[in-house]
Amino acid sequence: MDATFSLLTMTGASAMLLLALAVLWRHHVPAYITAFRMQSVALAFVGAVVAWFGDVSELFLVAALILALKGWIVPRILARMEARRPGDRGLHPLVNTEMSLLLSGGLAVAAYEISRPVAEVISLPTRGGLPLALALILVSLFIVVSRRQVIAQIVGFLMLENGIALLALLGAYGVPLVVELGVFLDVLLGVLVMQALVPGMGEPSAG
Amino acid sequence: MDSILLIALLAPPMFAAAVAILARRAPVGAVWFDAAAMPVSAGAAAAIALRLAAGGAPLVIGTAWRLDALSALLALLVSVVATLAAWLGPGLERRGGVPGTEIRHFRIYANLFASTMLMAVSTSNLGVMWVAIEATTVTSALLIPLRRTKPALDASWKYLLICSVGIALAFAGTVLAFVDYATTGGDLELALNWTTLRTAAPSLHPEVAQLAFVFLLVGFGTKAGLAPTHTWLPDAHSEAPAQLSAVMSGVLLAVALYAVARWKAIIDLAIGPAFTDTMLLVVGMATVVVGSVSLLSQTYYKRMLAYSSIEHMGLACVGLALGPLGVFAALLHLTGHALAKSTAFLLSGRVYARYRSGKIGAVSGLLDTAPATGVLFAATLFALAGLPPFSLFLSEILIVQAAWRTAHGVVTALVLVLILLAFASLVTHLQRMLFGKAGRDEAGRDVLRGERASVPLGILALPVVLLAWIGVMLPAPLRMLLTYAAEVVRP
Amino acid sequence: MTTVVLAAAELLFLAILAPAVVGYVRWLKARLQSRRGADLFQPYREFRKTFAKGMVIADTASWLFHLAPYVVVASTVAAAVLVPVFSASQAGDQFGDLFALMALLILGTMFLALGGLDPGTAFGGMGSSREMTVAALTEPTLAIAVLALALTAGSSSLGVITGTLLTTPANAIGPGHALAFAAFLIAMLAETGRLPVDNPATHLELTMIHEAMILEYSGPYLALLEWAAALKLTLLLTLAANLFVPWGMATSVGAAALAFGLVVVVAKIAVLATLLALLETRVAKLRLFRVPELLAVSFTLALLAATSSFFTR
Amino acid sequence: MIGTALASAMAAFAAGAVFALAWPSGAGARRLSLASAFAGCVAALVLGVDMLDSGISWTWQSQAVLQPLGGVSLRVDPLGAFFVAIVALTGAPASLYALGYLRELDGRLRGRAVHALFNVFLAGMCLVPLADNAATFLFAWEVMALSSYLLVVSDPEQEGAAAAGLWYAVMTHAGFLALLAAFVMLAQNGPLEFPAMRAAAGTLTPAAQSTSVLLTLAAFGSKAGLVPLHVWLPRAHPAAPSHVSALMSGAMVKLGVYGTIRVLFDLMPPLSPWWGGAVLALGVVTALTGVLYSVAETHIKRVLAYSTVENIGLIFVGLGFALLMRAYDSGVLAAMGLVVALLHTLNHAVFKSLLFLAAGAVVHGARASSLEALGGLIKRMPHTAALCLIGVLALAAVPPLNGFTSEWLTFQLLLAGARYTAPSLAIMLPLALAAVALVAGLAAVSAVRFFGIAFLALPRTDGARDAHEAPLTMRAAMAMPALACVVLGLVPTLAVTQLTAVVSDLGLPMGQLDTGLALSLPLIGSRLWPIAIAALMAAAAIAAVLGTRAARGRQVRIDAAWNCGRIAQSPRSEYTAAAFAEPLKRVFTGFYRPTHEVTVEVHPVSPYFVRAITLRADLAPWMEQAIYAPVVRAAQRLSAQASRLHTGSIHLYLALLPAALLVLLLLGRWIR
Repeated sequence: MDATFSLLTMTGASAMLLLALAVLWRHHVPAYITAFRMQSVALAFVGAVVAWFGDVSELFLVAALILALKGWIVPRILARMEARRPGDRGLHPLVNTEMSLLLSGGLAVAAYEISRPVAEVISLPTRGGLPLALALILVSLFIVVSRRQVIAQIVGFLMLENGIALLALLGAYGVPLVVELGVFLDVLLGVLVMQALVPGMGEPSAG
Repeated sequence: MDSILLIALLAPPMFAAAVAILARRAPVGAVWFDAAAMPVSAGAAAAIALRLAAGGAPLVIGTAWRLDALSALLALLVSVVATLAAWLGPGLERRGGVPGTEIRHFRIYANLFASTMLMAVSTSNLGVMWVAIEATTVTSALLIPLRRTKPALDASWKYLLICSVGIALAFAGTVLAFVDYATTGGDLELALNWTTLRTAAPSLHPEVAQLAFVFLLVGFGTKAGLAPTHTWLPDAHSEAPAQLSAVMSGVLLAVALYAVARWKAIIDLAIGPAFTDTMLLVVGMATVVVGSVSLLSQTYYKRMLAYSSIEHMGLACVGLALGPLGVFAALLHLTGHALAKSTAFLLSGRVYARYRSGKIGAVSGLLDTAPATGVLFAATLFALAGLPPFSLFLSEILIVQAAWRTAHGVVTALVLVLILLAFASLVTHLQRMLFGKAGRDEAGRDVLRGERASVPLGILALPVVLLAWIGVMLPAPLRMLLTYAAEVVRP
Repeated sequence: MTTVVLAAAELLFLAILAPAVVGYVRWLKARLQSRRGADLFQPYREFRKTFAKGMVIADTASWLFHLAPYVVVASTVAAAVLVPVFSASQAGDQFGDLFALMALLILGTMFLALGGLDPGTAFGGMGSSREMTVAALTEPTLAIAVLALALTAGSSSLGVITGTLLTTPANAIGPGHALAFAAFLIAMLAETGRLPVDNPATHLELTMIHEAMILEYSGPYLALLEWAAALKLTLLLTLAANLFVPWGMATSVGAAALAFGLVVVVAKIAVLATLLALLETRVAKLRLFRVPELLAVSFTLALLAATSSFFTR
Repeated sequence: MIGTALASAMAAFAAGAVFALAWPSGAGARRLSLASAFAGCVAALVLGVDMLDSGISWTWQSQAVLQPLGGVSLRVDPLGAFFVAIVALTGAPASLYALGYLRELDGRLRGRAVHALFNVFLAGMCLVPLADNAATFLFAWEVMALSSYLLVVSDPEQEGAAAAGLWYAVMTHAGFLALLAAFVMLAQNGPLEFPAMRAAAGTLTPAAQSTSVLLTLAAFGSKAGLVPLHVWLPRAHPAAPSHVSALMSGAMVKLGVYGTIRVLFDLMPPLSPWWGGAVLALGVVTALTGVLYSVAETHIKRVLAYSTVENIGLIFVGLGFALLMRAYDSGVLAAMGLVVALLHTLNHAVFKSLLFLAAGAVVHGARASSLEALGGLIKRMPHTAALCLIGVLALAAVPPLNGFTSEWLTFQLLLAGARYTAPSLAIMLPLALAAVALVAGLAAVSAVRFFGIAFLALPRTDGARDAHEAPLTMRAAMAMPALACVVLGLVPTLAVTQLTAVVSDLGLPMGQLDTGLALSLPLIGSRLWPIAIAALMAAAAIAAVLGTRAARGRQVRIDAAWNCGRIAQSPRSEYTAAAFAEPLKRVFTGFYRPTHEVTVEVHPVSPYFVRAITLRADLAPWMEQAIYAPVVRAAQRLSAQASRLHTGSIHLYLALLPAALLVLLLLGRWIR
């Protein structure tokens, strides 16, 4: 029972990490948005698995919320924003693709090293996925820093939120509901405000 | 009784925001309501503070809200400074000239901003505290580009993105701490409550607690403007309207430092103060260095005030790391800084209204054209430079004494040199603005001369007098409140 | 009571002797330059003449011009009181000591300089500027010379110094004493405005320092100033004689001892005056900016004297 | 009695400040605020004198004010009372002087601010010597510094005022921070109370002790004006109004001396002899620098400011000597050194405030502040000239005035020291004696130059030509310190007996002292009887006057001065201040480093017709260029470097976040 549970969570977490690497690999913003959408779906799946196996009932609600909010509403907003900013498409990132991928590999190893003490402490079956969650956090940090397109930065920030949510899910079967709802509210508000600010900014500075 | 006080504290800004949203056609009505509502919350905060200063037990309402001495102090600061900003916000001046929509926008977001800060300091659940602090970023990010200028939008975008990413790291820290707590088998539902975490702290695992604190320090440090994550602060505070930068510089940074102090209280119980003190000392000193060193070459006075905030936050952060006396000094420093910096920014708004330019070089002969504003501005800058009779003089001496008492010789010497550097820069810029002939403003028109005694000036004189009163007398209730708050952080 | 009478007698003696000393120096210089020269008493006749003449006061002068001569005379007389002449009665010690004497001389010089500045002529200004510079540079030399003496004698009072030298002549043997004497003499030349530093006998604006300041004075004021300068020269000569070669001064109040003391001091002053005249015929005036070198020589001599007294202690 | 005197003094100052700001009519505000300042000073004088006579020390504590630092605690002891008396002695004439001096500021806001700040300044200065714990001391110290800074920058027309104010503010604050560090180190882990520091001073480690002594010297040296830290003094004094610069030079600078005595003699155990030698050497260097610049300066108040630096040097010679002797535990000599230093502090406070008030009257009357633009004022301002003459003679340390007595005692001090101590040390004292003698000589030159060029001969500008005599209140204000100069000069024992009480209270007994009119301290071989010398001089002068009056034959003729036969006597032929100092500039070129720029303006037609030759001679302020310019440049470069960090690129800003995270994680790992 626990074996399949940890196997499923592992596959979900690694899928999310791979999707983050996809952002590093591709250059076009629409690709980023689809990568984010699929990552959110994977997160919802992991949520559901934890809810099912860890028999934590309210996690089903959380998984549904993730699916609705991050899987559908936010990507739609991002797509609409992207349509209005054709100029960003061709922008090259600060760090070329090979370097980015190598670096993200390094970050994954660093994440593993950092999370080692945490993993030893946790007795839950899902502790295997913790290094992956931390790796996702560090990689999405790198995405925000290195991407030049504004929307790519937003996607990076959202992936960072997904990484932390994953950490919470794997670490302790999710934070208390009221905090989870608060986080969703903030993410939604954040995206709305970013969406309001972005058109006024014009071309991102070359710096 | 407690819940009434809590409602009186939190409700007014929310009502004011709601009224502002509804009063589409009568923005001035919303302004007057806001001006009337905010003092209620300030009064409530004062009542709570007085009760706790007299040694009363912390206000506990349900499991979500808990106000002890530390949060009462911060709530008092937030509500007083927010009231100041409300009274001196756009829409109240006689000559008008500010478009209706701008007034409404300001009132909506400023009040939301104030209520999120009040929630952050009064909740007992550290997760909700994180949510409230993230909400402060979002609400204030919309206020910075009130005038839709390109640099303002750019500054706001940087502020939003950097702070959001920073705060996300803080959330990662919170989750790590939660995970650490979960492993001890405690009740998950109340997991993130400050009190439960404190009682469970000794059983937390050291490495995980240290890892969590690093994430928390970097995360909330970004919001508190601690180096090296301070880069958003000068742009955001100099582009934002004066009233907003007053509240942001005065109390938002303090609320972020409050969050760090909350977590420090827990982590110290888990692994002893040595680790967190070293971390805070390193980050604090870096911040003081960045703040005071870059003060000298500033050419815009609002950026100068922003860098001065960075320096004072660094000093407060260093204070937190210097044992019980240091924490008391840090909290006194935050109180003094909140009053002095918010008044300085509000006055810089008046200077901008008269000289139409943010450059220090463009403003000359301020004592000549606007004596009252000039004198008050000089007083606040002297307070920020750490001169008596203002309270920052006391707290700086206490920080130096605490540093020496905890055998940090190098820190003492460095702090003294940096305070001197900051003093020299502030006086240089202040003199350039106060003296000399009253030149022309940016558009070449002669600067308006003379100034009648008006209500805003009276309001602005209040915090200066309060600062001097605290600096000299340090009234007993405030002193007891500070002592109890210091005990919360460092028992 | 007798000390007061003695002090008054000594003062009167110096006052009367002063013009004679100047007259003798002038007469001797003339002879050395194979001129006949006026006799010893010529200065007395000059004083009687100038005292009786009318005065021409510059229109730009103020009340200070009138005050200056009196202060110069007063300070020189007060300095003279301090100097033991023919009796080791230590009468002057109760008033002050060598440092007080130096300060009184400086007071006189200051008022002389102010008197020179008052009429506003170029000569007055130049004279007072140079006089003050020289006076300032001689101060340290005099101070160290006094120190050298005071270290061996135990106090800087003149009477005590002469007294200890009289009682223990052994002090005079060491190198310190001679070096201090030489330093004191050089400093005295500068102080009284004698030749290598300043030429007393000329009114050529380039070389006169002391004369430039009293250029505007005439009649009784000029007489007073000339007399004060003479008194200053005499008191410094007596000082040099009695501090360094005190033997022969009357140690008791008997008439014979006093008379003998009188004769001995006159002889000593005559010897010193002869030395002075010989020096003045041999030496030409130094450029003003070379004077500090001369004073540096005397300063080092005095310093060696002072330090040598440490090693003997 | 002392308590009421202190309370009334503080009440008077507070009332003065309130009147200055609140009183409706401008002139009324001026009169009332300055009158209450005067009353405050009188009360402070009563406090000082009463304490010195009765000897009962009086203390007062209150935790209501400055509580976190240990509350306010005052203690009136002989040393503190003496310095309060000095503040009062210079404050009273200054406030009386200001009545006439600031009449034109009546209606203006600036006038009220100046009077209010004047009262606050006096109150601050009166509190500093009475403070008995670090909190009160630092608070009063900073109130004094802030109010004097605001007074320095209060006159916008003064062109150098803002720059002078900046130098002053930054150096004073640097001194304050050094003082804070010194107090914190002295308190070690105990409370910031002087009695506790006094008790714990013995347990200081040698390193801590020498650092705290160094910090104390830096703090009080910058306030007093010891050489490397004196640069603010010649800038601040000319910028401040004259009655303020009189107070600054007369009293505020002395509180630097007070601080040094309080910490080094009262709080600390005897230090190693090395410190005494260092302070003595510093005093000598300061005296020489001060006097050399005061001879060469042309601005009337800067001459006096540099002469303050000189006199502070002489005071620190006395202090250094006392420290040296205390280290060799020859108590009587140390006590004598302290008495001489305190006596010179008193003398300098009196004659320097007189000179600054006179300088103010000259600037006020002749509307010119450079010596080159004055001249002939003695005819237009006879009373001011006479009073200034007294001050100038006291400055030059000549009998029968008070400057001479402390000068004479300093000579005796060094003489006695050379005789009674080990030969190795005794080599230094003759050199010090020679330097002090040179300083005395040069002070005489500076005095003659200051008085001669400003007051005598012909007026050089129209302002000097129709200068008007100072109003009566200003002359009365100047008469008070002038009288004090004469009285202290004639009867110095009046002050010396009080000072021995002060010194014995500091634990350096001097044995009993004959209280005759003559000055003869123990271990000094010789005696000085100033009143007798004055009597002798008076007798001689009267005899001379009678002699000339009897002998004068024909009448006195007033005619043109002899000027090589030229007819019209013009001021251009007079000696100027720069010319007067020219010989000394030649002699001390190494120190002055004069710069001469000669520009020849040639007629456009041909280079051989010269239209004008201008020479600009100036003194290179090499000390500031060597020490201060590099520091300022370094700060500016550092600051420019730091603000370059703000490239504005969001990527750099964002990259700092993970960088901070990794650095702190590594630091965390390293700590474990």
